[in-house]
Amino acid sequence: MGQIDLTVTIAGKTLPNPVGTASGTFGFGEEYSPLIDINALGAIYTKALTPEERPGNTPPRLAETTAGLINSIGLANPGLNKFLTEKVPILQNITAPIIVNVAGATQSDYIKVCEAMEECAPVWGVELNVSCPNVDHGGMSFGTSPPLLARLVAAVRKVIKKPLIVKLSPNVADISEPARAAEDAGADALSCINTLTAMKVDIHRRKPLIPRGTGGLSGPAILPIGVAAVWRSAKAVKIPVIGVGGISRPEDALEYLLAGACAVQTGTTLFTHPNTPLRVLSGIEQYMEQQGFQSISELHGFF
Amino acid sequence: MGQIDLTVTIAGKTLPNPVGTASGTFGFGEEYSPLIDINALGAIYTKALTPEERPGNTPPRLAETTAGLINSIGLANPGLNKFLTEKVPILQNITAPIIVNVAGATQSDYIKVCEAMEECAPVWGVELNVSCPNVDHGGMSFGTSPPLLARLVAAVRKVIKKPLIVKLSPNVADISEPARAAEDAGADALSCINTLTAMKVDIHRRKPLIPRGTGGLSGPAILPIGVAAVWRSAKAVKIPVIGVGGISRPEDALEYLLAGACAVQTGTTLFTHPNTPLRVLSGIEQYMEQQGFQSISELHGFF
Amino acid sequence: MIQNQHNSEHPPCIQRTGKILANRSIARGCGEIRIGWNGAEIHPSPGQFLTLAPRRYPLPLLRRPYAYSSADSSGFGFIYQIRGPGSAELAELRPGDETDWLGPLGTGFPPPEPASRPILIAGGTGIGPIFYLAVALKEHGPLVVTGAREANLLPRLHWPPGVHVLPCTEDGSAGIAGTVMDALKETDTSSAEFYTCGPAPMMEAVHKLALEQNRPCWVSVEEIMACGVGACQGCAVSAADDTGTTYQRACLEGPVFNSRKLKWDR
Amino acid sequence: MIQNQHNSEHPPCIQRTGKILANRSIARGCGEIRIGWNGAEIHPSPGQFLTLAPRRYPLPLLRRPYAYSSADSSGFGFIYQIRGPGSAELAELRPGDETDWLGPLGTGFPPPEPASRPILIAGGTGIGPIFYLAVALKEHGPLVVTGAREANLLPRLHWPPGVHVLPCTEDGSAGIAGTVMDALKETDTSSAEFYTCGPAPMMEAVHKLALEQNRPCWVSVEEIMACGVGACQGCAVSAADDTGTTYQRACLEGPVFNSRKLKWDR
Ligand SMILES: Cc1cc2nc3c(=O)[nH]c(=O)nc-3n(C[C@H](O)[C@H](O)[C@H](O)COP(=O)(O)OP(=O)(O)OC[C@H]3O[C@@H](n4cnc5c(N)ncnc54)[C@H](O)[C@@H]3O)c2cc1C
Ligand SMILES: Cc1cc2nc3c(=O)[nH]c(=O)nc-3n(C[C@H](O)[C@H](O)[C@H](O)COP(=O)(O)OP(=O)(O)OC[C@H]3O[C@@H](n4cnc5c(N)ncnc54)[C@H](O)[C@@H]3O)c2cc1C
Ligand SMILES: Cc1cc2nc3c(=O)[nH]c(=O)nc-3n(C[C@H](O)[C@H](O)[C@H](O)COP(=O)(O)O)c2cc1C
Ligand SMILES: Cc1cc2nc3c(=O)[nH]c(=O)nc-3n(C[C@H](O)[C@H](O)[C@H](O)COP(=O)(O)O)c2cc1C
Ligand code: FES
Ligand code: FES
Repeated sequence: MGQIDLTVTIAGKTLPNPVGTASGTFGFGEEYSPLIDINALGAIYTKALTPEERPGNTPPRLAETTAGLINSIGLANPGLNKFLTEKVPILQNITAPIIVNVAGATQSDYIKVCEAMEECAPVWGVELNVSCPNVDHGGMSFGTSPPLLARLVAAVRKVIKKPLIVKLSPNVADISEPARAAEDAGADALSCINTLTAMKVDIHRRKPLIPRGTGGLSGPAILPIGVAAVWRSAKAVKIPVIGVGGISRPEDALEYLLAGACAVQTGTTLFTHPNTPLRVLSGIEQYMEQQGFQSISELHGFF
Repeated sequence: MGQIDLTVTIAGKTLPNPVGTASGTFGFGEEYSPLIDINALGAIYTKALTPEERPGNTPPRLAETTAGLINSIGLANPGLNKFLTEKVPILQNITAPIIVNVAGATQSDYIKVCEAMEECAPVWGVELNVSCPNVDHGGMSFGTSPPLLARLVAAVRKVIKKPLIVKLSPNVADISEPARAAEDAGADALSCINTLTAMKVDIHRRKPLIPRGTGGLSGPAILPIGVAAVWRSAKAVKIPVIGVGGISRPEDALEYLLAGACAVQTGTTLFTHPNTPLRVLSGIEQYMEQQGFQSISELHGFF
Repeated sequence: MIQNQHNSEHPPCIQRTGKILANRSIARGCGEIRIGWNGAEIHPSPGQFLTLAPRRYPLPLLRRPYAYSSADSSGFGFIYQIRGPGSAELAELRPGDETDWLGPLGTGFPPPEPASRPILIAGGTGIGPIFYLAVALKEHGPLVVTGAREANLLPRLHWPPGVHVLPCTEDGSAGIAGTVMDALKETDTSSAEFYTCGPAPMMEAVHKLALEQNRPCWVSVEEIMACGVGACQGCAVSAADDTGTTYQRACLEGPVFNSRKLKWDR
Repeated sequence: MIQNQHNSEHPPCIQRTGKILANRSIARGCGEIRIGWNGAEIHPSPGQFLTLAPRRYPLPLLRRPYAYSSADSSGFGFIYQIRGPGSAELAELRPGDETDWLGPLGTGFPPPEPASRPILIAGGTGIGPIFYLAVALKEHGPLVVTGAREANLLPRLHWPPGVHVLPCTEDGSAGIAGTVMDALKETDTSSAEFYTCGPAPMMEAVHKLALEQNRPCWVSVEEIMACGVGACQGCAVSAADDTGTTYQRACLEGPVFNSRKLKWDR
């Protein structure tokens, strides 16, 4: 195993391995520490962070579907101040790279949080969440309009030198357009995909299970949608693309990597099997060994 | 049971009940006749029809995913001439309403087929397929650009008086935009959704399972995406909306109806359980009876 | 004895594979499962819960939460009602089968105040944690009021000496005829400390009674959960809070809450 | 006797629930299932197939196609290899369990031309339809060549008198050492009518041999299927056609094709 190079480079900085935990599914890092060796992760993408504290949406916030999960958390987070005072001391003890998922209602929200992250030592980089379908002001309009997105990314780029990842929405006709817009505006990497707009109806109460009506769909059901989005994005840009959506097995992650992803994130499945990211990682290593690959980057470019 | 009115009215014409079979999954009607009473169906939506015969895409054309199916049939169809000479004689013996799914590369393709359908007695109405993700010239660009869609629908409207249904693509940021564009241009109804762009990779051969790379995802995995699309479309327009995507049980169809659909189509599931549409229909009837509904239209408007 | 988990550090949870020791029906559509520690003994308090991985993941997708109904050196147990795909799998489990459990999770019931009499009220699936609590509090001479629609829906359980049980059935086919609230009307609750788990309307009625009587009341809520460990914010319940909307996580701050700290009018 | 389904009307297919009569292992990772008619006897020809509904729909999602390996008044059978989720379910079936089958589907093998000798070549899962065909053609004294990597992968079957069987193993652990093509080299094929089912490279090799010898050759192809009844166009196979790209449906025009009508160079 020692032969294989699992590191991933983004904007000149390295991640120790390609498997991270998806934003919103792993809190700010500590909640899962009794259950998995979090320092063995390739990266921890935090829950979205906004300037102000947000309580989140009216419950219930979750609904199960066939092989999928609808969530409507609504960017519930402690806000920038509490993050700095309460979360950062915990993050300092984690050696896995911390990537902070940043959200906001306005461009200045994003800038405020990114400025703070640039100064915050334990933060490896940021992931701009321009694709949350679960709040009225969660950045989704940035994610679905390439010109708006370009303006936002360019503005944020000015205040941050750390790796800047832009997380794209699958709720578009052609994902290569926002992908190119983000690259041109200075993003260091992309991640695809956020959740898909979805609804479940309680046919007995005759109301949506989630008070807002729609929420975001994640889980194994969306894997093939995410793989297609990564393939199209990776073909459209030169910067690295991170694959996320529906990964529950090493084979799923390998689909993303072969389709052009430089790294992956696991989300929903770790609720059920907390060890998922590390099981996926060792499966990737095993595949690479059996097939004679020396480094992750060799997995791309077959189609 | 006699009390319940199951008919659905579109542009002044009625369908005997709200459950039809989705385009492309039921051929031109006759293939399933040994297995189910096709005249008990609310409607049969045919495979896409184009002016010229199309052989379809290079095989393999199918790939299974978790609770989903990717297809890349590519509008394989006999073309207008063979349809008129070979299929129409069979359709004449079917009493269930026949709705012809129309596709094309250009506006004049759509017009050519629609003109012929207007003259073709056994055809109840047409469904414009502006949302096929599986061919380069399959109308998907119409479906994802509201102005193009409006122009197409207005042009087709001029040549057809029969009910004109426009089938929308879920591969958009906000489905209410094409929904409104189609309504304003004269569509009599909408159907949502067509398949989602998706990919499955063969990690051993290191190639997509489907030669084109991406195909269209259908099946239970997409149910909550379809329900959300119908809810949003139905809120945006006054014309009836037909729900399709992932229906395998009466409960699924009821989710669509409660979310605002006037009728539904079942596709992928009938491959596995040919009796699905009739089982779904009797489940809807039973629910309506138990809950005291007299007609399908009473199911809307709760949220 | 039980420890007060409120405002204290949580013992870390663990995830293990356990062997089913027993699975018996205790009422119509309701069973009790006992699972061996298999070398990983922990000490959950009453009101805490575990989650079980679905055997046929991803159908259903999420782990299912169940409150402990017992835990001793031989293993632990919980009581389940058959509702959907997750619980249907439970009914199939046979002694020797293995299951993937994760626990202990959440914050359990606090011990009663001195000189108060614990009154425990259970409805439906709430019986599991209430049974475990009654056993833990048996020296306090708790009163347990359990309700069901009819006799064969009332779980058959072996209550220890010291616990006074008042079964109620709505159709009068066993115990007191009426709801648990009818039974409580006949009871002296002036020194009560209320503990309740069951359907929300029942818990709300107990909460209101406690308000009237100015007595403490602890409720254990049921909310759909994804992570179970406080990471996803999915299990939020609305807190009583004049200053704006705030939420508590049922899986971490709960499932047991001081009833006065929750918003009941949603 | 078998009927020539080519260019003839198809008998309509039916969908029924059948009870498993037997399920036995016939080689490593390979079993044979027999199912009762339960009042719905049909008469499939060799090469035709049925589809089975997955028991845990929607995982997997689609019905699974299997070629008949037998059909008589007591029921019908097929041979399956364990590959993925669908076939894993088959291995669990016990006598008395029920299964949802749909058949007969597709176009089977035509009868041999007069004065030709049927030579049947099977590899892997192709053994089922070839066995059924051999039984149907036993008066013609068919030669059956079956290949596998090693002895315990060769299905154990009761061939009827009149059928000459030539087993081959690549490692020489049983029968002729080598592939089916090695065995065919030692055989007089000058009056052969070839019938083959198995891995595509094997069938292509048989097709080429038939071309060389100028003898007829029938192949049964395997393509992933959704509807199985000709409605979805999902099971297309490329046809040999100079005038452009055309396709045939494996489930309706096939799975058995004249090998000269298929495109082999994709
Ligand atoms: C802290 C806690 C303790 C519980 N203790 C018990 C107990 O001791 N005994 C008992 O019988 N039941 C208990 N429940 C409820 C139990 O978790 C559900 O009955 C079970 O999840 C239903 O799953 P299902 O697949 O059988 O049914 P489904 O048809 O999936 O669901 C039936 C109901 O259970 C709810 N539910 C589904 N999934 C979850 C989930 N992941 N988390 C929470 N609720 C869910 C649904 O919202 C629905 O109302 C508890 C729930 C919680 C939150
Ligand atoms: C006409 C026909 C006759 C067949 N006869 C036999 C037989 O007699 N004995 C036998 O063992 N196998 C036979 N097969 C193959 C059998 O259908 C597959 O092995 C089975 O579908 C695999 O399903 P799985 O879930 O076990 O494996 P998977 O892991 O799902 O698939 C394994 C392989 O089977 C293919 N496959 C999966 N689903 C289908 C499907 N719906 N239709 C066709 N292929 C599929 C996949 O492409 C893959 O290559 C036949 C196939 C066809 C088309
Ligand atoms: C409960 C939950 C909360 C989420 N919160 C966020 C978030 O705050 N920011 C974000 O960018 N994505 C968020 N996501 C999306 C995930 O990061 C991920 O993109 C998506 O779930 C698909 O991956 P999966 O199928 O592996 O879960 C959330 C997902 C879930 C299930
Ligand atoms: C094999 C296959 C072929 C299809 N062909 C067409 C088509 O020709 N025209 C069209 O509008 N939709 C086509 N569709 C989409 C379906 O009509 C339907 O919109 C989609 O499958 C979602 O419904 P389902 O999940 O019930 O299958 C096809 C779907 C499948 C699976
Ligand atoms: S279930 Fe995830 S925070 Fe409670
Ligand atoms: S599988 Fe549908 S046409 Fe053959």
